[in-house]
Amino acid sequence: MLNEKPTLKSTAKALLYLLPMLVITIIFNIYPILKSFIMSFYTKYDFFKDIVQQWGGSNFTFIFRDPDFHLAVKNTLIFVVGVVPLTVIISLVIALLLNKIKWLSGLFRTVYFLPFVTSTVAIAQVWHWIYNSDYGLLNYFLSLFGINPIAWLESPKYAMLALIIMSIWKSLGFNIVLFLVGLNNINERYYQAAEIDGANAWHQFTNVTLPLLSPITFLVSVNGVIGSFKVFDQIFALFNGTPGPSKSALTIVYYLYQKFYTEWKYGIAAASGVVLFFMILLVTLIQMWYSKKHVHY
Amino acid sequence: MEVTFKDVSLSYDGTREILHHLNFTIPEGTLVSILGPSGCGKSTTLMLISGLLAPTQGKIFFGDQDVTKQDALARKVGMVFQNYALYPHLTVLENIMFPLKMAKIKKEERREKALKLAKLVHVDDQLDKKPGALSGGQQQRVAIARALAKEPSLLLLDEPLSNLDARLRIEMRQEIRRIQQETGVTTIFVTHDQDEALHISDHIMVLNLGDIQQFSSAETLYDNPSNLFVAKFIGEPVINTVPITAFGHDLDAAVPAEILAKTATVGIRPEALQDHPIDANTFATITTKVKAYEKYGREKNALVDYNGQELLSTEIQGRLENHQDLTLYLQKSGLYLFDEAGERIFGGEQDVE
Amino acid sequence: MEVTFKDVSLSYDGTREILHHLNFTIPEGTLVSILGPSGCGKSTTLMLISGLLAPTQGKIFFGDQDVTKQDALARKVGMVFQNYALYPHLTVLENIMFPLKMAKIKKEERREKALKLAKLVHVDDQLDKKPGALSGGQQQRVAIARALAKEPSLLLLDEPLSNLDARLRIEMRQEIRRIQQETGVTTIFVTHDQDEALHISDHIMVLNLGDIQQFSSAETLYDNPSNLFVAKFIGEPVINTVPITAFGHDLDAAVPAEILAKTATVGIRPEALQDHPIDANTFATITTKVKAYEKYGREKNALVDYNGQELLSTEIQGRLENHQDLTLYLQKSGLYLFDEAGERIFGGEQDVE
Amino acid sequence: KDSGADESSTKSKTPVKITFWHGMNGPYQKALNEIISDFNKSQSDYKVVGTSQGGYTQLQQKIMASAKSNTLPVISQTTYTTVPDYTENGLIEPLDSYMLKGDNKLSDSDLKDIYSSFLSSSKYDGKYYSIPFSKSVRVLYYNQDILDKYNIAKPETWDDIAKAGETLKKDKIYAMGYDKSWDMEFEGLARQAGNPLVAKGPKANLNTADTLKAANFIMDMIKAGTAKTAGEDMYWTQAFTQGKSAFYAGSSAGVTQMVAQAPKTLNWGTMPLPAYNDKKATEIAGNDIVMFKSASADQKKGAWAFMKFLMSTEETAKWARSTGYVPLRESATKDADFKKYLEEKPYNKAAVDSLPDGFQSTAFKGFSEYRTRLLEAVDAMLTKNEDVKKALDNLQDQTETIIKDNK
Amino acid sequence: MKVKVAMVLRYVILVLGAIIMLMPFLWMVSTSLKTQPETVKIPPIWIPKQLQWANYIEAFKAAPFARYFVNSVLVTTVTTAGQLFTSILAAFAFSRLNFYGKNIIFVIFLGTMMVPGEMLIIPNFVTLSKFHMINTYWALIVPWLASFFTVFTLKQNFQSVPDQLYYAAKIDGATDWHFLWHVLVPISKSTITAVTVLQVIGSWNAFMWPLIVTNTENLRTLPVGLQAFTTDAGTNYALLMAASTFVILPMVILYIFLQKYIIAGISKTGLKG
Ligand SMILES: Nc1ncnc2c1ncn2[C@@H]1O[C@H](COP(=O)(O)OP(=O)(O)OP(=O)(O)O)[C@@H](O)[C@H]1O
Ligand SMILES: Nc1ncnc2c1ncn2[C@@H]1O[C@H](COP(=O)(O)OP(=O)(O)OP(=O)(O)O)[C@@H](O)[C@H]1O
Ligand SMILES: [Mg+2]
Ligand SMILES: [Mg+2]
Repeated sequence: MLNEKPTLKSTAKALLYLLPMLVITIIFNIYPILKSFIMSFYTKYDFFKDIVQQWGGSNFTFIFRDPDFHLAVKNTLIFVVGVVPLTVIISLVIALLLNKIKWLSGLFRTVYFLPFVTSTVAIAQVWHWIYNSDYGLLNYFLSLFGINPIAWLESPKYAMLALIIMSIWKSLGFNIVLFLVGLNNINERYYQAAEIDGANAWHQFTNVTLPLLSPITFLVSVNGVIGSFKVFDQIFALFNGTPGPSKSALTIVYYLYQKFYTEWKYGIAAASGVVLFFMILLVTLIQMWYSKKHVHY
Repeated sequence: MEVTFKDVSLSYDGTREILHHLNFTIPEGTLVSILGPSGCGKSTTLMLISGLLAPTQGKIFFGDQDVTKQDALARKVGMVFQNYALYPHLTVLENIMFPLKMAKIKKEERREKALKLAKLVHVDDQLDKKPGALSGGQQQRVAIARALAKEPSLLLLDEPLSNLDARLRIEMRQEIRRIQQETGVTTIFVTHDQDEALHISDHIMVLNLGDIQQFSSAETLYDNPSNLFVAKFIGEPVINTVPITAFGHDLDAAVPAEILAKTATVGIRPEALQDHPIDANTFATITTKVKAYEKYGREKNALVDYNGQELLSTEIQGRLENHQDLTLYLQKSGLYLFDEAGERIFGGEQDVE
Repeated sequence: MEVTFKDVSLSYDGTREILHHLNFTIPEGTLVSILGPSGCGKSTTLMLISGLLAPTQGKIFFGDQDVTKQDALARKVGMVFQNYALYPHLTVLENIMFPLKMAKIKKEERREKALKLAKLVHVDDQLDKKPGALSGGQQQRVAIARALAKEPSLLLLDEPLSNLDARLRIEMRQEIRRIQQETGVTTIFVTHDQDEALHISDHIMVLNLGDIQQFSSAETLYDNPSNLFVAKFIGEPVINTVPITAFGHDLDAAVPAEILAKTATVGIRPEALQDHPIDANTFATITTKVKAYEKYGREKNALVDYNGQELLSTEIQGRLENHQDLTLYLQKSGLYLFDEAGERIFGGEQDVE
Repeated sequence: KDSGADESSTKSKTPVKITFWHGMNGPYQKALNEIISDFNKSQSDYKVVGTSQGGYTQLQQKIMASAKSNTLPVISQTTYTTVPDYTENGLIEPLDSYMLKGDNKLSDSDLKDIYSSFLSSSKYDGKYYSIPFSKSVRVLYYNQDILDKYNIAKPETWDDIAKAGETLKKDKIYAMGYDKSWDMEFEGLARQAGNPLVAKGPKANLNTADTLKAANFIMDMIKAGTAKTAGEDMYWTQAFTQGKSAFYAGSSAGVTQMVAQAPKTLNWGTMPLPAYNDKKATEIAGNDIVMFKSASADQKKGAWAFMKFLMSTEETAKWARSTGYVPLRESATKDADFKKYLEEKPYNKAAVDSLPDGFQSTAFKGFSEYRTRLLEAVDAMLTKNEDVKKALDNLQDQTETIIKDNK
Repeated sequence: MKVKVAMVLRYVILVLGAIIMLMPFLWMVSTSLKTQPETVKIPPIWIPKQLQWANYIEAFKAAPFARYFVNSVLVTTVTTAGQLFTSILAAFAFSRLNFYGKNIIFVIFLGTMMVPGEMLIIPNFVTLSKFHMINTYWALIVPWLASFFTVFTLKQNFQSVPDQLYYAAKIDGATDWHFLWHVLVPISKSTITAVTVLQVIGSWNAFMWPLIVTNTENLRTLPVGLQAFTTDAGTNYALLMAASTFVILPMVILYIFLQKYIIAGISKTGLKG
């Protein structure tokens, strides 16, 4: 019912709907997450035999003192702030343009989606070439404006920027698809009404498209924030398995990865995972709170 | 703003034509109703005028200006949509203010004006609600307020009162009429309610199946329907239609023989069947048998049998018994003859426009 | 199915109550109209009956069974929504077939039944269209067909004819009435059109501001309005209302003094103002001055001034000139006295149910 | 379960299954499969099943996961530097009882024949834990065209290279090219100066005078513009094929790639790395094979038989021939087929010639972490222009901490 | 006139963007047709002197790609279908049902997105091995049968379907289950197609996981095959790109085929009020 309050019965029913998802998620996400939360308090520990000799918070004190972790947090934040807003804006703009054209629109949509399909190896290759300091495409363009060649991948100053540019580019196709779907779901009659009400294209965009697209924008930005906080693959690919020159692209997940898989410091890795989790959670909750006011369903 | 259609046709899908070669002029400053059965193309015609639809063929003029190629934005008309099309994310007040905002009117003024309109349509107690939390009629009224807000030079209303109760409906239609007359804005009003059309408009355009059946004043439409469709469509209760064959020789005296020869159908308005002779006006006399007698409110209707045809009279003075014989007097005004194609060939004033 | 409301209240947001302590019983097998001004809670009442809304307070019974806690699915009612709510992804035919599909009726049978219904509501030429490509009235008709398809034991119709033209409207309402009578399905019909209500229903429930004003037969409603609101709401043209103060001593002879003392408002139906005395029925005589005389169709109305009050009479026989004096004879039936609170204290038959 | 651990109880009729995980792909995998099938055909008691697990990264993760879930294979390829961590966690089996004792042990001549640097790096804490497998060394690539043009002789010492740098500098040609990091060459130089970066013990020597000197030698050239690292390109190969440097210190495994990429017109060759401090040294890179404790006795026995088979003269020569990795024992280099192969592919000769001077870094617990820090230090010097001493001081501290933490 | 200028501008921007977007793909195809030396030529060449079609044959032979292809199709299909199923159900519960703890459960699910996948590999491997699923198709499929991103996307979409339809369906005798499958899902066709495409691609390109949870060649999927070209000695880019091209080609075709559904959507109007 429209004004129904939750009851035990409705809850039982909802749980049935959630069940398949719940089972898988509990086994393959929540359980391991809880495990690693617990693991972050193991200070002496046989990882393979699951024998805990000592508990404590020293993993956390370690990372809070570790300058590398500080750097990782800082880099991660820079990355998130650099990537998310631009991704949302650019993919929205492209989706709008794609939505407005008729001729060749199918072709364009496919083209814009290609990077998302193309293999990561190929992408890393191309970006290496684009960023190459001697003969890279980017420096070539910049040279047209009289800018001296930049060692994008070798200079600690520019490495993060290079990473951000590539990441935005890579996630565009995905977000464009989501925005296209969102645009498609907006009823034509609102545009008709707005046109009658004297709204020009821009006003239609700000007064109809944006508010009615807000659920998708919310989705894209929450997903973008979470994804960006977890950035790892791109770094691994772009900097050939290093965290960038002078660790300039060392992010939290990279830090975690290093601690876990190369240094065998499970507790510390888990602790950094926990910190990351709470950072993302905080930001996401802020987004959700904001969305309560600004997302129209 | 004078609106002219020159040979306008429209098809949504390129195969089935919905409107066929419409030609008409709506004089500046008048209120014109479009009347017609469901699905005849009324909303479509409004969409063409507003510029939201482009004609498949033909030209549309606002005054002297050919606006066929202009879009809705450029045409600057006001419109109430049949489905309201309120912005779901804006409150009632914001919905009404929206056209004003687009016109870059100052916030203060906007609010003031919107509040006045909200009061006019009686939604001033719902200002902060979203459309989803309004009743059907309330939504419709908000839509009217929104259309009025921008003070357009051409106002299009697509069944704007269909969800309102009789009182409010009359009040609103008077309000619309008043505003229209005060401001002189050319108004086109789609309605399915002939009574409403009769009361509100300067002229009525009757549409059927994408063709204009008649475009004239309310009175002419009623008194001089140009064809059988209009005669049947206008008037409540509906006109009695009887095949000429049923009449035997009852009309021979009154109608010229050559006309009678072409006649296929006779239309008699229920009020043209009197139960007592009204001297000069009586045209013919027929003998019938009462089949039913009903009284609703202040209406008294008799359903009678005339040579196997059912006729309805609303002009019964006394109480009647079923099966009693009844002589009815056909009045001249209210009797029409139509030929095979449905065109009127007799009756009404002869000088129909 | 008999429907009973016991002390039902509803509030959407928990603060503003929309319906207040409704108590009524809709007898099995009848057709009841709910009539009331826009926003009074008609749709809300239907939603409560259907089970789409749960009452904030009170109980709802279907027959003897308390269904308050049952949801819409369990209650198995049929409903036409005010906004149609057609499935946008299904064609007209599929929309009509949907309830049948849910009832697991075989494909062949489904189709057959749906086709029959489509014909009934005249959308059989639109079967393969999606709702988006239908006119407003066509959508409404599809919604009616869909609601009829499942042959429910309780049928709820929320302004199902509001977008149809007069002809189709009458046809459809007769069709609904016929089906209702043939099948005996209890039907609740929301309409804003009193005429429609008067013609179609066994009983009419008049709602205002979430309260039942009167629940009785059409005739009683008209002849014996229980309060000023009903008197004003029912009847077209609207009843003349005059403060008692305007009458001077004109009523002293006819009305007992103790009633006159409590009277605040006098209601006189336009047809109760005759321009010639009709012997026994005449109640009082007043002298007025003609302000306007109009003729629309077969209506002839006079607007007269009586001690500074405007009165409308529809019972004028001859032609009138403006400003001429006119003596009007008040008929007993059609004159009501209301007290300060709007309750009727005199007039009508005294044995109002 | 597919892991070997469970299948110990198979009847004697069916051969014991020995699962073998590795990180070999493409042609390498093909070569390995041939050897495996040779082994399987050579006897009927055991059946080795080799599976590639993608790259080394995935292999590492997979071993970690299987160790955790008790589904380890019988043997696996791994870098010898992980051996301390594996032993610490009790995952791998010491090989002494098979290698040095029992009916299938390595003979003394075998032990002598296998290059000592391989054997010593297989030893940890006094026990053998792995056998060498896919090994490569650092060699010096030279561009004959440039040498001819500038009249430069093949370098005897690192100083010769530095000198060549002065000559080439004016034409913007580097004397030396390194891969992204020069840590391998650095370690080599440090050893030649008599000072392993981390000595057995383990003991960190990262900021001793000798180490500093070695680091400064490389960095000075880089700062002077006579040497360069590959940076974003990872390997200097590409730059070398374009004549950007006269020399390139790279992996012998890179020869295949160099052959594929170098234009036909380019005259180039390989030679062992030159001497420094009158000594020669070249760091050996590559992977070993370890045996997991979880396997059954039969499997372990079979696994050892296979390991021994891999190290046999014939097989190691074959392996080296078909992959470009270096052979594991000296006798293999005298194998006729192998000699023929070197004649056909002279570029591979330098690697073999370098083998006697090969060394491997000292493995210790926390080695991976140390290596990460080492690479970071090199990176800091290169990209942040960090002072050599400061970087190495810092590295010394970090390494000491690592050693301490892992005690 | 203004309209025309705007249109031209749109195309100009789109074409510029398209060039950038298209680059990796063109690079991939172009590299796949080069000789080895050409792949590392500096400055890079776009059009090889002689198109090395043989690269494709050679690449195809480098690994059992036919087998991999079958596995990829199988795993991707089952994973995507299963994931859609669980997600549609969950999204429905979140968007239309009232139940205790709705917000909390939602945030917890959302929380599962916040944990980096790198942390989950080992625990999940252990879990699967307890279920004896390692080295079976199950291992490739089961952990991916739930995706909160899909749930989230669908929920956002389901929520914007007007309540009126939900009520109408109930009146028409549709249970929640029927409403979901007969109304909500068809109406959300475009969104579902979109998430399907995104998931299919994600699943198709998965590399690390299939490698880690399978031990035998005949369970592996296409991206694993790409490993064959990366060795200690370096990478054979020409073959790698040739292989990459035929690995992604099915996805491109699928996308082209499905994109008309993504965009086609439903009839634009249809619900009044
Ligand atoms: N979802 C809702 N949330 C809050 N208030 C609502 C909601 N729906 C309706 N209302 C309010 O409840 C009152 C009654 O609404 P209802 O829809 O029942 O009116 P109605 O009698 O059907 O009117 P109409 O003839 O205009 O359709 C109105 O004031 C309306 O604003
Ligand atoms: N978008 C569309 N695509 C195809 N056909 C359409 C579309 N909109 C309307 N039609 C068809 O065009 C005809 C005229 O529709 P229109 O909406 O103009 O009717 P109307 O006169 O406004 O009717 P109503 O009084 O029922 O609203 C109808 O038969 C309808 O089915
Ligand atoms: Mg219409
Ligand atoms: Mg309503």
